[in-house]
Amino acid sequence: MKKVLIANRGEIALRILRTARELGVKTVVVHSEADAESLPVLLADEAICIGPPSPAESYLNIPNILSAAIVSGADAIHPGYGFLAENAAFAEMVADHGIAFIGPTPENMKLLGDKATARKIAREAGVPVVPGTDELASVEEAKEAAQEIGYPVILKASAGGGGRGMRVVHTEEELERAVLQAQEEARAAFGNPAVYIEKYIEEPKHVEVQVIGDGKKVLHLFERDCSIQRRHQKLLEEAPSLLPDEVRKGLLQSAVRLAEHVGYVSAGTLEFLVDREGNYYFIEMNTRIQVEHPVTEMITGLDLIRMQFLVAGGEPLKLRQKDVEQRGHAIEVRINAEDPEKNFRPAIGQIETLHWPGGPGVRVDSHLYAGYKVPPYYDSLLGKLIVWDEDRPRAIQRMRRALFETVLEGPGLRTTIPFHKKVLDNAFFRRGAVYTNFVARRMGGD
Amino acid sequence: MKKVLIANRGEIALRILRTARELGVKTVVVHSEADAESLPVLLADEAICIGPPSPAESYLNIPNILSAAIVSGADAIHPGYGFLAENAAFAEMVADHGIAFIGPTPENMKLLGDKATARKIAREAGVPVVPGTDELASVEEAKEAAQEIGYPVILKASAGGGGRGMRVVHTEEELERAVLQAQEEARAAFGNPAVYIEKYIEEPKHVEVQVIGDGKKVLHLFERDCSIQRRHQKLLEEAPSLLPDEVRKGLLQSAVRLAEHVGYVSAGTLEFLVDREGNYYFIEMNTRIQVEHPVTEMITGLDLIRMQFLVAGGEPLKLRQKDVEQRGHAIEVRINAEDPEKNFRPAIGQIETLHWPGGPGVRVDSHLYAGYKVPPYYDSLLGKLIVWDEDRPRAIQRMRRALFETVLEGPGLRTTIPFHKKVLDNAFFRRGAVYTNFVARRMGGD
Amino acid sequence: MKIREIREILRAMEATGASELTLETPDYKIQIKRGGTETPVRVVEAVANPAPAAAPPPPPAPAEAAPPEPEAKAEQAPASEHEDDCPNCVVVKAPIVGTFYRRPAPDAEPFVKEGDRVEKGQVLCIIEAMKLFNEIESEVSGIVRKILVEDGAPVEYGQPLFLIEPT
Amino acid sequence: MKIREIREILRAMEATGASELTLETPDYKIQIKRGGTETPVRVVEAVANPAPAAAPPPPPAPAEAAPPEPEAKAEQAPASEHEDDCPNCVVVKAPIVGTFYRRPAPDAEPFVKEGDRVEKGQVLCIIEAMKLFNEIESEVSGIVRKILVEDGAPVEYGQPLFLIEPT
Repeated sequence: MKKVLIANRGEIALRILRTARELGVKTVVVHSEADAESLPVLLADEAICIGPPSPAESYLNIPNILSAAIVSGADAIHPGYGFLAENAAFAEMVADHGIAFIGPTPENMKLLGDKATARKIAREAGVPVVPGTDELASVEEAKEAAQEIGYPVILKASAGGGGRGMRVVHTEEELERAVLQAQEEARAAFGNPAVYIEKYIEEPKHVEVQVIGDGKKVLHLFERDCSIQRRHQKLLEEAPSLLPDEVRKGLLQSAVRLAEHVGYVSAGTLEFLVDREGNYYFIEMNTRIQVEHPVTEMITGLDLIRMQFLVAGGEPLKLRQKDVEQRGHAIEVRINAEDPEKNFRPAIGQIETLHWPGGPGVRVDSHLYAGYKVPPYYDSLLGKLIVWDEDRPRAIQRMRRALFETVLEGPGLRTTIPFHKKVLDNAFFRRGAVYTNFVARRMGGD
Repeated sequence: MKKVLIANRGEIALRILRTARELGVKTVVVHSEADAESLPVLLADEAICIGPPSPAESYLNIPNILSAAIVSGADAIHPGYGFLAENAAFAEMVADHGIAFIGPTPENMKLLGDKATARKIAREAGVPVVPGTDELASVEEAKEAAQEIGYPVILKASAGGGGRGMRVVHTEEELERAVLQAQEEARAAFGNPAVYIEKYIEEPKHVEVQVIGDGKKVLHLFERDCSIQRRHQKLLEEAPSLLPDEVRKGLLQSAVRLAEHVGYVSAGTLEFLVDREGNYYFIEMNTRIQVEHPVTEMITGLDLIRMQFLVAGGEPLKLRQKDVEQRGHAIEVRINAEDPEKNFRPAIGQIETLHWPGGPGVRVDSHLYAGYKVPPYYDSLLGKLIVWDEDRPRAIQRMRRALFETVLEGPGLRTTIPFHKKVLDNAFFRRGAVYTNFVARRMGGD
Repeated sequence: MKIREIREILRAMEATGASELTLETPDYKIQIKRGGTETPVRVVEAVANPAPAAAPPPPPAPAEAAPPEPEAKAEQAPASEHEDDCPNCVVVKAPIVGTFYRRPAPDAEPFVKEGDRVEKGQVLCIIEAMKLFNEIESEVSGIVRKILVEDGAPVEYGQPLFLIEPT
Repeated sequence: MKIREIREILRAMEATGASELTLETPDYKIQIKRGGTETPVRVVEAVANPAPAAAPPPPPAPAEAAPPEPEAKAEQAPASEHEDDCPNCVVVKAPIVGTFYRRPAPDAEPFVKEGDRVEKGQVLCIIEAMKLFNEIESEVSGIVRKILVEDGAPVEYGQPLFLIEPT
């Protein structure tokens, strides 16, 4: 591998560029017109404009991205996360052009990209999924299913999403009315009355397992707790989780089993919900590198992007599972250009004053520079601040210290830093009482 | 410990402040008039001006520093490095005022602060020192000594320093004339003709062992190679060294033995010269935290300043030697405001553009901020860039990448960054062929 | 900036009879006018980013070892740069990424040469992208004043290819 | 930006005959025009950075949770600040760090009060440092116009203690 095309932007483009440089691989950064002055573009060996600001015409523009790879002579493409990262058709086209795709195989993506198929595969691999039904034909069927699953259950619209049409049911008495109402809501909202039932998991932790495979074997790199979310958007992640040892062990083994079942290649993440009793349920797999991968890097000392490069270059994983060691505790906060005081609405602008923290155990992954204008066309992630220390209480103290040092100012700019400071000061958070509705419950959010 | 007075400036003041904040200890930063706008002052809970810019009237002004501690109610003082860090009288006065001195005991300093006494103690502890004599009474005595030590030997002026009056002698035939000439030079240079003989160590490595003690036990935290020096000024440090395992083991044990011999308290460093055959000789001990302590922190995961705080607070070291593990390889470069093209002459100014590197394995310890005016009264250290990776070749690649990202510009400002880039590109350095005259020999320096 | 410094500047201006001064540093911008009754208002723009002169368009191969100097880079303005050569010209830009070809076949004549007259809709060049040959047509009728890209060179999205002076 | 500083700029402009001044820093923008019938003064505090421009002399207890806003801090100018209150006064500053005492003993009269006349060499106060009581003498003869520090308060090096108007 001599030259990699980075088909992404922002901090992840910079992250990939850094590893490529360390590996001695030349970099081609493709970018929209809005990102011509971005840090990855400025640091790249080559930069190629692939379209106007709109993502559909630039970062999702497959013909222009492939052409850029061809004219620049790139022999590999790293898609980062988002955009084309989980697009099996793109991965296939890249391979058809004799270019290495730094990520899973198109087959991996097809098998795991669809939630329903992924659930099926999980069952095949003997990995627990949230118990549930297909579309319900009748109220009777619903009653039988709920009986089997056990109350409380949640009704969800088949065509739904974003919480609409959902309805938690605690007893059989409530069920009939709830089904009828849910169907009505689903019809109104999505034009399709079909609903299904799932077990309702109260106060679940969102725990995900990082894996890496080379097509022959799969290693887990321990897990991350990403329960601090707002409207399903992760805000703060940490590793390891606070799960009891035996639960952790089962979770990690399940993840490896599932990934091995499909001959998984490259880095991937298996997401689970864990209930208060320590039961875990597979939800879905992300077939890409993730925003929060640095916390895993901090506790394992491994460079996940480097491993992706090596696997894509055809090198089998030299590491054995027992060589993968975890040490200490890591926390990442996402610094978004959003105003936590105003319901997290985007608040972007030019970066006038920028001062990142330093010192022991502090890592900054950000594409910002003083004077950079944050373009309004893409996500609001300004950067990630990651800390490591010997244990969780110390890591929390270190993160508080690091945030105290951080200055990120500009006209109109607001960030999630004040929100993170509050989370870190929260007594429930500090003693590890986190679950996916923590923000809504404890932070007065929604 | 509730409140610490930081009796230093620049990056080490900031380093101490960071750990204090993480420990929940309030900070009082004392400063000269020239440092009123420095980052540690701006970040401190309290700041007290203790004098005009001149170090003798501010950072060495014991009465004002002690008064500042008293009026602010500080219950501990951290001296950093340099200034008063190794001043036993100061440490004694601090203790006399009922304030904890975060560093070794005055007795430790007295025993180890003087090179001759330290050599004596080393011999008592069975730690090898560079073989040598006291002042020579005659040429005959010189001949006998040289015979015993073994050629080559080096003649040094008792009153000397800085290389003047030194003379390497390879055979007995040359000795008589050399002694007479050396005496003549010593008389001319220092007004004192006395000379002594030491074994001449060719191409030695400068390897130092980091230790920490609590008065009862001493742990080593492995060693650092600091051979990349220019005129005895360290420029680049790394850990671990490339010494063969058996040599390392002996070195580490010797260091612990010596430190235990004096009941050493707090962090300290024992410096050794190691010759090409792997013989090591104790030179001196630095009874303080050192500039290059971060490389040790990176490979051990320990926070040395935190350990200093805990020991000074009376906590015995909980760690056992076998718990101290090393992992990977770390390199630190010192970014000084010096022009490597112009014989490293100081080239300070205002920091106009500042952009530090980030990403995996990169740590920045610097008190700079954009707009900061580097005062001309103190040392030229602008900051330290430290990287960690799984092994030395990868750490070198990572440091090259990190330096590539770094922007540090301002009118009149020059830094040692171009020099470090050259060292990292040097084939001898890359294969580990480093020794104290590496810069002179391989970098066209002096 | 300190009051003392402002006072000094004012004094120096008085002493030397200077009538106007503008000073811009990363930290501040100051503008002073002395004397006269006329006081033209000049509003100063945002100070954080005193963007200097325009840099040439970066792609496709900026210097490898160049450190990031974000603040030193101004907006890319490839179009206006080329417009300078021919203020009345229309700039034909690459609508896709690919390889620029001036001829329909290696041994054929170029579609157009500098000085040629072209009609609206006439093919100016081909951009090959993923084995597809995309003909790029002129949007105007006029004279080809300048061809900005070498035959066979890679072009990025929006890269100026031709300057055509409409007639 | 403080009113006092604006006043100083205005005075300096008047003294040097400057007609217009614009100053922009990350914290504020000020635009001043002189002459004619109107002299509009416009100070715009930057929204992003509501921190006051000039910080009071820091010790002994600045806000704990304040983030570093290096650019937002102006030079400390305690001397000139106090000079404003009495432009002709001599500022007596603390030559050492310690505790400021106005009396030789807790039940004694103060060495000096505001309005008192003092002679050169007369003791103005005591600064206790490490159990030593250091008498601070006046360098001039004159009237004590202002005592700037509370009895028993800690003082840092260079901190203004008294304003004395020489007579």
